Amino acid sequence: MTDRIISSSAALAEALHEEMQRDETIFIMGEDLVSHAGVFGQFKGLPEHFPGRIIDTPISEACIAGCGVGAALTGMRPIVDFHFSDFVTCGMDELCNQAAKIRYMSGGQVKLPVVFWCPDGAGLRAAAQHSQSLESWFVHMPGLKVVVPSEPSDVKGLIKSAVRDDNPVMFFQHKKLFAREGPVSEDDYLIPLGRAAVKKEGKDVTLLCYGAGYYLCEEAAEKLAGEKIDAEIVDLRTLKPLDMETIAASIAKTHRAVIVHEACLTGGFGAELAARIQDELFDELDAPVKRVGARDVPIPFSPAMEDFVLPRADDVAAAVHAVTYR
Amino acid sequence: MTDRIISSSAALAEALHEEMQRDETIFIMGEDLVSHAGVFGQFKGLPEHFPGRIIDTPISEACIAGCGVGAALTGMRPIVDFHFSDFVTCGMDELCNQAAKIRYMSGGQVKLPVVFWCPDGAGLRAAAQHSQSLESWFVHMPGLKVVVPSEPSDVKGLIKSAVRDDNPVMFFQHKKLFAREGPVSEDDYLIPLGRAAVKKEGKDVTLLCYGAGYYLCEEAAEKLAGEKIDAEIVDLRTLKPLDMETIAASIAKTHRAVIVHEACLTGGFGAELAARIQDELFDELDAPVKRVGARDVPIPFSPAMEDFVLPRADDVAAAVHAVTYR
Amino acid sequence: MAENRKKLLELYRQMVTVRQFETMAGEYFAAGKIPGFIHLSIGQEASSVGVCSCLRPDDYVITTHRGHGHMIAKGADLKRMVAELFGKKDGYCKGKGGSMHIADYSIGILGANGVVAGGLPIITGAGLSIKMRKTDQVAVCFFGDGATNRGPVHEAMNMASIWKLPILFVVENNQWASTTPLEYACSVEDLYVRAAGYNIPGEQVDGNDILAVQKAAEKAVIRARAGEGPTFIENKTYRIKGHYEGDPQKYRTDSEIKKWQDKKDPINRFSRVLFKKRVLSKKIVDQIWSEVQTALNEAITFAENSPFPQPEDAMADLYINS
Amino acid sequence: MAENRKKLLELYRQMVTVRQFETMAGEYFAAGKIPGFIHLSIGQEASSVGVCSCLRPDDYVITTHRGHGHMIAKGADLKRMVAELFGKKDGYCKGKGGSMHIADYSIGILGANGVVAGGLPIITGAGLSIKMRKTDQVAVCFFGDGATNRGPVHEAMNMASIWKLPILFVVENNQWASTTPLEYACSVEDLYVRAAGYNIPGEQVDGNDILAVQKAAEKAVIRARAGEGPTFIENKTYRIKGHYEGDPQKYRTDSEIKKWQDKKDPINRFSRVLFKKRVLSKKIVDQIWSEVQTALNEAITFAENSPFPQPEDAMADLYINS
Ligand SMILES: Cc1ncc(C[n+]2csc(CCOP(=O)(O)OP(=O)(O)O)c2C)c(N)n1
Ligand SMILES: Cc1ncc(C[n+]2csc(CCOP(=O)(O)OP(=O)(O)O)c2C)c(N)n1
Ligand SMILES: [Mg+2]
Ligand SMILES: [Mg+2]
Repeated sequence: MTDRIISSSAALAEALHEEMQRDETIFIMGEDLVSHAGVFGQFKGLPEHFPGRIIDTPISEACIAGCGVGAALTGMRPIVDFHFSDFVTCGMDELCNQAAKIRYMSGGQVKLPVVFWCPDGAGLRAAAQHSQSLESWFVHMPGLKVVVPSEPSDVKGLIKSAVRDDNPVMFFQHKKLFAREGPVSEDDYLIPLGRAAVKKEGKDVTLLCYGAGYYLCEEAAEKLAGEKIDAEIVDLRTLKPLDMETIAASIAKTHRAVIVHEACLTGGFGAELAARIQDELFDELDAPVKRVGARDVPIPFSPAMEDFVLPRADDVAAAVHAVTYR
Repeated sequence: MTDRIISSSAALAEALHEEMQRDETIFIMGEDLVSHAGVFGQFKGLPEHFPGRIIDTPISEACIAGCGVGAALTGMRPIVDFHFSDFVTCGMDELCNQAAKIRYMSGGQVKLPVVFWCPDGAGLRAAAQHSQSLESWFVHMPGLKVVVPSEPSDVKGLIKSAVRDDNPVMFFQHKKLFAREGPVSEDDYLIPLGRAAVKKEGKDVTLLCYGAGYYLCEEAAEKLAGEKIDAEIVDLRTLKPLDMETIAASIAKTHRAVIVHEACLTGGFGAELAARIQDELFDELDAPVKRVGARDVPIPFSPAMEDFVLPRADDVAAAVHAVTYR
Repeated sequence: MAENRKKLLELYRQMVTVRQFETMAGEYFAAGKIPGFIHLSIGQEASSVGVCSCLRPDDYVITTHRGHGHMIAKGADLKRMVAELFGKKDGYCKGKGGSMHIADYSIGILGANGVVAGGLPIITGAGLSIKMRKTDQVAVCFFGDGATNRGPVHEAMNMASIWKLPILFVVENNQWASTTPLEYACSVEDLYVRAAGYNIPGEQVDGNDILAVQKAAEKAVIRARAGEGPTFIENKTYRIKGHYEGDPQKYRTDSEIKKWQDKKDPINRFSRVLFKKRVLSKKIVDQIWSEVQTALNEAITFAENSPFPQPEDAMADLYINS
Repeated sequence: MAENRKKLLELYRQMVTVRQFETMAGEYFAAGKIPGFIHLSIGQEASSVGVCSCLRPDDYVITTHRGHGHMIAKGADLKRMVAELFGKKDGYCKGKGGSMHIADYSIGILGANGVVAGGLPIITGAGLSIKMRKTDQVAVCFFGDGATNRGPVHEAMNMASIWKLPILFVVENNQWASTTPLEYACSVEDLYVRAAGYNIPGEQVDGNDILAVQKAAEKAVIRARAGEGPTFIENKTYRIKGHYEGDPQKYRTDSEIKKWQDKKDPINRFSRVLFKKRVLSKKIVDQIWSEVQTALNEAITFAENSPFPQPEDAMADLYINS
């Protein structure tokens, strides 16, 4: 079938519509979902089509997350909306001590098909408590899968796989990308968790990214092309499981890698990735793996400061220069 | 003055005794502290000496952590006992959205002298919810300092610095190390946060470690000495701020590094450290930086499985072989 | 009448089973056969058995770190329980969970929990799931007096109430949370009064009187199955053993413990009732205790004979392929 | 009498200041001068001003995402407030916080909070600190009806009660939490009933009647200073504007909003009282509104003239050297 140009929000709503139609055990719960179809309008159409299956909750993040666990253990496939990813802090026990561990602690008796859907990221002048990107915490928590799509087509294919997965999945979408459009197939397609996409082929350097980082790489790659630097862009899409194969293949070709994410640099996912690459692909590398991420401060409110803290395409280009200089 | 051979628990209690004597705004709060001097007996003598300044609380981790924040903002220097580090999950908002950010969000109006004291680590057959090492989460949270001592003398010098620090400090001590003894000076000494210690000089490989990882390195270094591999041991002691200078000096000498921690490998602090080393010291390295950590599963209950999951001195030696082979 | 007699005897047998299981666990722990730490429910048998006696196999139960009694009362297999405590391969969790994480999902036990109050948000999800699936199951969450001061309890009670979920919140108020007495940590003396803050019926029950517990639970179960919403039951009881095996218990006196033994002991109390009703006799008592002991011995033999897991088994059971 | 008159006029002036500040903020937000999002407290002025009128400068206040009114009522500088909303260097937080994190620690404002109910554990710590330092300060935490369903509220109320901390828990029950009505999300109609579950005196107050609010707060402050412990005050009021500026408000009708305007408006109500008492006259009203407007204009000019922070200023103020 044909592709349409639609937003990430529309892609999300479409995918969930299809999945909820297919499987009546799927439902969505969270704060302020019904009246505005989610706080970002991300569930447009769903409240009308699936009355009783989009559930408003009190402001009780710990219990909301725990409800996801309890419902998943008893035959449902809940999607838990965390409102803002910053508030995972209010449900960390339910996410990390319960959801992540219950199957393992039980010796594999049960499955936990639950998606924790978390809108994250900065750039909205929303300040320190509404702007974080916390995916790396969950990469450090065995038992969880971690998905961070960038383009609308990824959103559709990945949320479907996440919803069908029998394990707890953390699903992060950047708030500033909801309105961003791209081609999305009308097909009922899945993108398997754990498969990266080479979104632009190139031979000089590998840009490894996910979520909002992808668009920075796209922009940087265009600039670099003007300087005759041919960047390959690998959109990881899933951080756990991680597609090391695709990463390795790219670096075997380019011998240089730059990792880009919006989360603050220290302890971000780039750390894990850089550590693995320099270990597993040591002999392939002609330069150190560089990381681009937000500066290590909370996100400040005032625009010029916020912009200064966040990574830009120029930072990506500068990192590329640093690794291609050698 | 002279050194005595005392346990980490005794070193902690002694240091806190001295500090509480010196500064009457210091107090300790948490669950089950008074009657048994802490759940591991780690505050021995303090309840008797400082009545009213060791405070038992209800089981309310979020509020206990928040109390630390509120008391620190209003003239006190609280030490918050988290009972088991696994339960930081129940106070993550107070730690990461409040304690870490308040000074910054206020434009530097206030200081937050609070220590969050967290006993962590595995090996006690305590299973998945009482055995974690979660320090890397906090390294990824600007605004917090992170301290993880190993030997009793470090415990004493570091807890004193942590208590005197005007910033929120996460202080992790391994449960299995409380009883472990070592020489501790009677002096009133401080170990500054952010200074690593070269605990054994060596020329062939740098072992970077902290907390329980230190003892694995000590054991491994002894074995390696038998094979004529001369390992240098750098005990980081503080993960944030990080003493890159000492690390760099050591690697400039050995050209090889192995990082050792008990936290599970993926997304652990070793990731950040390896990423930085391969970037900042690329030309110094003759081999990839290797990481040793727990396997990426929750901690299982049954002894043979738990032992299998945790890193051992042999794993350290194997990693050293891998980097010295080249 | 014969039917009723049978039921009463079954209650008695269950309580004895819990008591003997816990006694055995304490002994094997002391002997070094059980790794880690264990929390025993001796003295609290009327609560676990009384509540679970009102449940169907397809009802859900979430328990705590002190969960052996709830497991047994819900119908768990003693063999696999002992094997789990021993860390053996044939244990319920293949040795991955131990006492604190024991679970049997096939009989509706949605797990023990090492996190105090960790079960309350999960039971709320189970209740919601029942409501969405339109069955008449009920979901029971046991928790301690200490747990009542944690935030998730508040969130769960509110949510269960607004949605009228079929849940029994059962506090086992044994008056101590580790070293901390209820009267210090809790702003109210009687926990059931908090239920009013959620528009949930709350009741305090003599938690050492199994028939009183059963009566309260029965009423709550009927209410839940009828779609009328949750109930809060406070079973007032007492923990006879230390918080964990090996607890030095500096926080309380022997005489306090004594007060709750003998006459107040839930098994003794129930047997007095049954003797009076002529349901029990010395002979039947001996028979039951010895049958239970036999079953327990079999379970121990089973567990002893079960192999330890292989070290590498640690890597299994994390993710399910889907 | 003259003293009292002065006090009443001061209350009126404060309410007008909050109202005009919020109105101004709404306009400047719409004009693109205020980045991010802002939550206005129009219609709730009796609560902020009434409570804070009972406080001393050294008392503590923690507010919420809807905190401008509390700041002003506690005595904050309008200039630095506007500058902060504009993201300017001379703002209270040097532009790092914005509306949602505005704070003035020098007057005891321990911060606004972007996390719903985030202030409650912190105020508990402030209360504990007061008790340990043996002063007679009090600590006030404002929070919304929506916030009452979060766990930390429960933990804080219990802890404040067992230690008899000098705290006022002030719920501003404006009947909506973003798009969600109280009657849906909350298991009780009247929030003050929950106080009984913590052995804390609880009172529901007509939150649009400033004198009623003041009276309740006064009583609570006296109790707190006397070391008798916390009080829970529910100010029943209504949020006139959207949850945030720009809120499409599909969740409620205009007619519902109308019901709370005009006659029920807290400023109108208070002015009717003051007119009756002959404390206010048309002339004084005009004078106050224009004086406030002048002060506000000055604040705006100050803020407009203040420079934006340098981008690199983002790197300052995280850690303090010690
Ligand atoms: C969140 C959390 N905090 C603290 C602990 C440590 N802990 C384990 S049991 C316990 C006491 C629990 O008391 P109660 O709820 O009354 O249950 P009881 O042990 O009396 O059955 C504590 C503090 C924990 N496991 N989880
Ligand atoms: C922990 C948390 N959950 C959700 C939100 C998003 N949020 C911001 S304000 C709000 C509604 C708050 O309602 P209420 O407490 O009644 O205060 P009001 O806005 O009415 O003043 C919500 C859900 C948040 N900021 N923090
Ligand atoms: Mg108890
Ligand atoms: Mg409200």
